[in-house]
Amino acid sequence: MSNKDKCIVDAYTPWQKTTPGGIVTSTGNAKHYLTGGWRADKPIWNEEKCKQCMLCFPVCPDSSIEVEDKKMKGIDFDHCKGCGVCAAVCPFNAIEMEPEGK
Amino acid sequence: MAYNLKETTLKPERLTGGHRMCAGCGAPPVVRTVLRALKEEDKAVIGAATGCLEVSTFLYPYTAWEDSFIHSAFENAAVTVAGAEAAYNALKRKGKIDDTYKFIAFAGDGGTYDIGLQSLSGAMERGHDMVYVAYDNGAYMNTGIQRSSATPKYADTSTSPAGKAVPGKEQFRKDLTKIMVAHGIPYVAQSAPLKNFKDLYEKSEKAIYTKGPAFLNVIAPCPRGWRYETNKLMELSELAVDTCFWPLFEVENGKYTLNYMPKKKRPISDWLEAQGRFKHIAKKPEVVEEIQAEVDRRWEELLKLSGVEA
Amino acid sequence: MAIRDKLSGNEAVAVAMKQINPDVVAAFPITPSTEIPQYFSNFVSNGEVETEFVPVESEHSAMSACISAAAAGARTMTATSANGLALMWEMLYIAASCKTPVVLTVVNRALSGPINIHNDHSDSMGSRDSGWLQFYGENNQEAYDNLLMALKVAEHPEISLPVMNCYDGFITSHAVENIELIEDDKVKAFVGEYKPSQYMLNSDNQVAVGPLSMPTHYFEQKRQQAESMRKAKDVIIEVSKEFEALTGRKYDLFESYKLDDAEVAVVVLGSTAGTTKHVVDQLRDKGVKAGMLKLRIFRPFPAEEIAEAIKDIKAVAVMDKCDGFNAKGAPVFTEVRSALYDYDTKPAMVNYIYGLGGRDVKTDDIEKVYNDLLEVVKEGKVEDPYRYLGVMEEQ
Amino acid sequence: MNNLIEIRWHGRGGQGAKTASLLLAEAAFDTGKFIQGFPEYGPERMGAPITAYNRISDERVNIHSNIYEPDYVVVVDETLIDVVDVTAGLKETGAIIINTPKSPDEIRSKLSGYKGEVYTVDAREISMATLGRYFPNTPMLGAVVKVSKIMEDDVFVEAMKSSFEHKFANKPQVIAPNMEAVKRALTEVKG
Repeated sequence: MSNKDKCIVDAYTPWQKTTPGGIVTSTGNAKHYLTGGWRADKPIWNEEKCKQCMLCFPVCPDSSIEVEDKKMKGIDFDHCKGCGVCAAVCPFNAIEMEPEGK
Repeated sequence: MAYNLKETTLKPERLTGGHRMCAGCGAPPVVRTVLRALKEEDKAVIGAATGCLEVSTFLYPYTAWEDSFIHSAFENAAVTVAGAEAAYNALKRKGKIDDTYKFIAFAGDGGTYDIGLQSLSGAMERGHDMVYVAYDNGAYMNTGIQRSSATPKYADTSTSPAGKAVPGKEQFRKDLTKIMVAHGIPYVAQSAPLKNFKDLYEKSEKAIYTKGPAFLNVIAPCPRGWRYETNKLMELSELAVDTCFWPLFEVENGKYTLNYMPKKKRPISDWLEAQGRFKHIAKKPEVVEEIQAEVDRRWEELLKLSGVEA
Repeated sequence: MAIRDKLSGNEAVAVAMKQINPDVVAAFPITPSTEIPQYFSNFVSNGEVETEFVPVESEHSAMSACISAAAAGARTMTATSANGLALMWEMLYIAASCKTPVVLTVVNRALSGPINIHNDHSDSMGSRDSGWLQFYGENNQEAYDNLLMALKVAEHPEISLPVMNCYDGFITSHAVENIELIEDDKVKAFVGEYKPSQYMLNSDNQVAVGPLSMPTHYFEQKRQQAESMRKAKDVIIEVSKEFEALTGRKYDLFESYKLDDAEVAVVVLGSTAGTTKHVVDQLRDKGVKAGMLKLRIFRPFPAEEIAEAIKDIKAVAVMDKCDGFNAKGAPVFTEVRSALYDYDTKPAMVNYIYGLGGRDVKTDDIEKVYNDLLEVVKEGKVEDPYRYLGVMEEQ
Repeated sequence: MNNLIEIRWHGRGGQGAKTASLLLAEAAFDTGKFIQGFPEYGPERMGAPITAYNRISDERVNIHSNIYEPDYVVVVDETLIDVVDVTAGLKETGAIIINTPKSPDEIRSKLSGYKGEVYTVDAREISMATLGRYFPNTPMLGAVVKVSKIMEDDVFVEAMKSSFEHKFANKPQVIAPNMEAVKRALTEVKG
């Protein structure tokens, strides 16, 4: 992760150091903000059942279906909020929701 | 090249996780798909109206957008993006920029159908080379689910509450897509997040790479406002399309094309019953009939415009 | 060699814009500023500028387009008046908070209602706390000169704030007077290139503009914005000196006219300053020690400098072409008077609301003000400091 | 500012009194004067009485009020003298110049006790004869220069010539008739 990626100010940043005009120069830095803690239910991906159809990929509101080289690799639990849409659309029951912390 | 969902996964994600939209929100899948339609080498300036999407994706100091992004107010997403496009044209002409930029505005139905309609109409009429995407969830969700002119008739919202005297919103929704067609712009389409997203992806691609203004109206289910379980996002979207409440079509230089004909047109009650906001009328057949009649009327009109036999 | 010409204020501003050749101009017609986009769109149509002209559908959209164009990295300008400025209101604050150096020519006109197309300062005075710099010009020459300087101040890396170039509707905007223009190449060299440090069309580092800021960050951002406004005073002085070296025309935060030994003085801005100078000259001929302070910069407000300039004067009248409707004093008056609060010696001060809705300001009116001040000096006290000048009164 | 000359124009919307005041300002500017030319604006459309002003001086003019005590009044449309108090504030040392075929004496009776000089010029006849259309501006300009002596006749004629050459670069055929109108007005104004 380059410096460009990082969060640019924190809650104690003095006014002299805050970004002029509220500009944020590190585009896409929201990925450093973790929303995984929002989850009540957790999607569990069963690699065996997965047919790599990719239907779960575009539906995810949190860009949390990890795909590499056209292959489903898993779920980004840093950001997944546990909405369950991926599980609902999976034609092969390869994703199942279970309560967080089970 | 024909649409291939797997191939599109190779493109970089342009809306990152870490935004604060609700779990199961319909807007981010719409945004992600529109942005995936961008060529990888093309840069973009994206604008958004004040609304759920904006406040959740650009909460200082975090931006979920990998591209340049601007928000300034509620009613001006169209002209805001148009202003950036004007800057691009000037700087390009003066040789100060080499890259290719594309210009995309996102706004909810409140920011599009209502407070932002003037700005949208102006920008489309002036012919800026941009795409305006309305993610229509049928109410002002950001401020707490107030009715908009896109809210379906009889929906229970916080400013059209279903009471003893008034059964929810009293008017049918404004047909904004038609108003946009009347602007005579090169490309207008109605789409939905559906199945493998082919429809939305292809329309986005056309919209972005058609020179001149383009307008996409995309239904975006809202679990909170519509009152359904978060995992039913795609089901709700599909129901809207299969009941013909939200037909998929495009209008290219004035020519209508119907993009999806349901194998079996489902009754509107299927869609209504899936949502808490219609709970108060679901068991009132005369009301459901009235809604059905209006859905049918609009659907048949669309069939006629598209030259399709019913 | 400067170019001698005869132009109206609006023509002069349009010419300055042509010489600057901004990247984007987005504007909507409203009397009396309409001529500016009219002249300018002619320059566009005839290929005399390379500007992207966006004929928007409202002033709100004009300012919205200007903000995003500026944020995208473009030098951006517009013009408006009265209700147009009012419709921009929301966006004025956002332009300032985004620190976009948009240059807005405000051709001052009375704000409705009742609807009135003539001059007063109720439009720009109402926007005085929006975070914009405000320059006020007395005549066509100053409208032209101020625009060039305003742009340079706005784009100064330490400032990066939007600027209003204000002058009086019809009186200045439509009157043809002599003017000295600067050669195109000298204008270009003076204003230089616009090189923002961060902008949306910067391919090496794209940026996001206009976030939602929570209580954690909002205050710091506003504090920083305020600091730019503070610094603007020095930059205005610096740029004005540079302009003087170029043209020989001297500008400062305000103009002192026969103020040094004055016993009575008027603080005024806009075209009335010219009429006041004429009256001062006549009074001086009669032996009256009259002077005038013409405010040029109202934002940032040069409080200390004004206080130093007038603290030893016996009586001062502050002229407001706009009412404050607080029943105690209009904007310029309250600020000028408060600037003197910490001084042991200070003048007796009165406020005149005058010229509303284009009520013509005659030399007789200004003479009356000085006579009133002489009366105040004689009496040694001010009965009612909040006064109206030129309104029909019950006898 | 003893050399300051103040002029008030009365015309009807669409007749070009405003343009005439600006043309006079231009001509004076060309001879090195400091000028002001400004109309009084209202919502009036074609036909309504309108007022325009000139200040012409050897020094920069700072006053920015309307003109209440003009040195000269120019009436572009004779019928206005029945509806507008055209001599209001007019200095008795000054003069009024009216577009009419009538003689100054015939007009004077209509000017409610005004004691100063009265000049007339038949701008309609001059305009029709030279330009073939009714454009009273050009002859009225000639008349006001002649009466006010703001500048020498020949200096004015030269200034108008270069102005017409610039303005009518695309229709050079109208330059000569316009010049003819200017010259005729200079000689035909009666006082």
